[in-house]
Amino acid sequence: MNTQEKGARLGRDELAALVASDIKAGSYVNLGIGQPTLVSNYLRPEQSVTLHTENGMLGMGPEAHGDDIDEDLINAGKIPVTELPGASYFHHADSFAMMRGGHLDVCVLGAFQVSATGDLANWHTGAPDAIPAVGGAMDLATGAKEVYVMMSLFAKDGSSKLVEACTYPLTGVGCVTRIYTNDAVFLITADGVRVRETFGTTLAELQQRIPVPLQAAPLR
Amino acid sequence: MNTQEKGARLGRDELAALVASDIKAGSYVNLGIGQPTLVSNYLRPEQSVTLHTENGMLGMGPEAHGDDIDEDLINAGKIPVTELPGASYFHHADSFAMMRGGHLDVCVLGAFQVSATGDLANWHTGAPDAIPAVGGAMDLATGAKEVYVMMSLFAKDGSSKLVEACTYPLTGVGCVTRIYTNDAVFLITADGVRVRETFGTTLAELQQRIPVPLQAAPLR
Amino acid sequence: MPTIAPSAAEAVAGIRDNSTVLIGGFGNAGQPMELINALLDGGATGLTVVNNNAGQGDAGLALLIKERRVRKIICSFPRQSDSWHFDAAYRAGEIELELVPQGNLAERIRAAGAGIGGFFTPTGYGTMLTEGRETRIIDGRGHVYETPIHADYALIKALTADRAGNLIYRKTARNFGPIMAAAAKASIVQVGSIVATGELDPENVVTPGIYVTTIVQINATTPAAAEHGVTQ
Amino acid sequence: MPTIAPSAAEAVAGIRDNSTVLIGGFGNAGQPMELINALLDGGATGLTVVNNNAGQGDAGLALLIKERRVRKIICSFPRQSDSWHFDAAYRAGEIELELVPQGNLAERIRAAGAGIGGFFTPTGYGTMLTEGRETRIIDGRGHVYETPIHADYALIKALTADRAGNLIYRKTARNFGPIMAAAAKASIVQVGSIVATGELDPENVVTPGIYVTTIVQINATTPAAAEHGVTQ
Repeated sequence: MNTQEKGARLGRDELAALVASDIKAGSYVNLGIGQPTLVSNYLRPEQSVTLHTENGMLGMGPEAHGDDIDEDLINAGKIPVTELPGASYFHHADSFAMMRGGHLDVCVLGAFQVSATGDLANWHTGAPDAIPAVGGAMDLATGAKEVYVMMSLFAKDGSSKLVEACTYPLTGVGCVTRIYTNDAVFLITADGVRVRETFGTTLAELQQRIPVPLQAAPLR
Repeated sequence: MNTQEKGARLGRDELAALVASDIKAGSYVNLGIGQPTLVSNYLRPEQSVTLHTENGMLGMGPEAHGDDIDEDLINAGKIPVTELPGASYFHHADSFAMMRGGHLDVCVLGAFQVSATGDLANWHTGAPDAIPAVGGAMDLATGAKEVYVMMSLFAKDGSSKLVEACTYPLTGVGCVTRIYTNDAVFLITADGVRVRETFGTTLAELQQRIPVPLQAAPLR
Repeated sequence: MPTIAPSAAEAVAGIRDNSTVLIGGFGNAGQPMELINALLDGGATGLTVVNNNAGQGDAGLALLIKERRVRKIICSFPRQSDSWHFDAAYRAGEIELELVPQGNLAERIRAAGAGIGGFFTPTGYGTMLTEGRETRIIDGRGHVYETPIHADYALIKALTADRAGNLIYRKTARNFGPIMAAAAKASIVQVGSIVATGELDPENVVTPGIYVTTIVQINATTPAAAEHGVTQ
Repeated sequence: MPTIAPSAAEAVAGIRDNSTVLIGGFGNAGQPMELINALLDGGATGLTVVNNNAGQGDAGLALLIKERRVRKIICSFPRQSDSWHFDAAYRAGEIELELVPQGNLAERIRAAGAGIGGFFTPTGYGTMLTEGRETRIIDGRGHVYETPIHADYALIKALTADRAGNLIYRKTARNFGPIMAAAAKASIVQVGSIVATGELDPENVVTPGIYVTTIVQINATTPAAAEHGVTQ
């Protein structure tokens, strides 16, 4: 088989570093709130990746600290950030036009569940008493050329978050192209789910716990 | 009757001056190509009228001459113009959004025909061999809060250009609110066509030549 | 030509009960706090409010909601760690919520200002937020039909206005300001400074004065207008 | 990140036969004359061209039409006093014309860049230009359905680019540039000058670099870049 099996399950930062290294040089990227934000720590300057934040900016720099904090300069998570040379500001309709129009190369998002055909559930647990809040989740899922999900592969009860069909309310239909987890990287293709690499486990072991047919991906 | 009858048929410049004096102070106005352009000569500074040109500018000044000519600063008729203090530039979609969204107070247009219900025909003679060209005519007719037409009341063959129904292809449906001609000013109202004033003629004389029921308008 | 109001209270004095009010800002950036406070003091009730969020902490929009002056809110992200006043009103059934994906919210506001009657967007297709909505498959992709959000008033914060009403903003505080200014019948703008007509570079105006009804200068804590875009 | 091409010829070298090409400009303002001439020299044919007009005099787009390289033109105002090459091609039945009201043309281009699948506009309702089209009465007013105009390439003229592809324009030469840059798969931009990344004020960028594929510097006759928007 072609899947690369590597030594150990990836830690949180190793996973972020892997995602960062997979982003092509010169890409325009939106990193969702939470775990995906970590990816920015591992982007190398020579990659020339330009970060978008949906509240109206391209060329976002790292989180601001101390005297650099400016209440007029925040990211979509409302965290103070900085501005890099070559940045630009625009209003909300222009910012979401940029996303919806398919101009971002990659969007990295967290998820509750992803289906075998790339449906994404990441905004709502579906709990009857929950107050729903969607923000830009559906726009991010729908707009980017590639949607990478970063998530733990198994829920706390041990069930797979890669599923045949999402049971949580959907964020987008057929939008996810890759899933990065601590145990393996999955590619969602027209031919089904392919396992690109595993970390401290094997495709056979994963198949026993994941209710979706898995195939090995061709070597990169 | 209330209609004001005045001494003599208006000349071209008198008509432009009348339209100019009817525009409320502080208005945002688009003047169409041709006869309507003359209106700008009679707008008084204390009226603080801001001129829009659909190729992307608010705050357009008078035609440019000599050294003031700048090939990057033209109006919709492609004539070099100038920039006034308080001007702004924007792209074509934003410019037509400004028109379509109903933000302009007045648009002044020429016409081939206007119907009793305010239908406008001003872009195409309907001649079978004519090459059609519409430009911004339909957008101007559709978008402004008030659409004033400036035209001669009678065609060269003596027929009325104020008609029951346009025979030329339409530019917009029910959009014209006033018609300024050298012989009279007409208001298009929900109750029909009202004559606000006449110049060197009477309502009764006009009614003999115009195939649309005319009523006197209440005095202003 | 806009009116220059002497105070936030006078700027919002015309807002009637049951109005629809667009409120700018994303988090605190661009939030017209002084105008919201003046609206609170003014007493208008039965409001429909459009904002990205549903208030934070114990200030501004959160207080309008606490005082039950907001009948309905149209927003993308009501639930936050400090949205307790919204949470309480919602659980008590005392506020109506229309939840809209953020980009559809922005585009619906833009459509109102641009005179677009409705549009098809792929965002939200196949989700519970668009159940029962008109859909259309365009180039093989599912789209849902969205309608413009027209409003009576917009409350906006900008960096600087000139006396013709032209506006510039600052960094990510621009967010909803330009589209809300265009979508409302009357736009009320608080700015850090008002300069003479002609002092803003026409190339750099973000909101043309045609979209601005009322301006009020609020002594802001943000950096001075001189930092950006003012040519003199 | 955009490519910086050494010449107009190399900038347009990738344009294939039967492409759809958006061409900026309104009259001569913003017309990317050197890129159009390079396209003419490059030999691509069977083109669908989108421009406000259909060429003037004996230059640029008019020559592309004269040489019968344009299969179809989508525009608002083809007939001008000096549009003789278009007139001849049209009367000979050798060019297809799709006539679109100017604001619908602009909004359709904007929709393509913004990922909007289609929209309803009041402009053109009840006229011969929209006969047979889907219509809808919205708030008592007739609207027609319009679809996005996607394109393979955009040819644009801007004042200045930085190396990240951010663009500023000059006066009414801005016109179709920003919306065309966003609507095409690849946008090729001729500029008067290219400055280092960081020299354009982020508040004043009109077209963010994400929309720009190729930049070429053309020694322009228009005033220098230093006049506007460059901070250093």
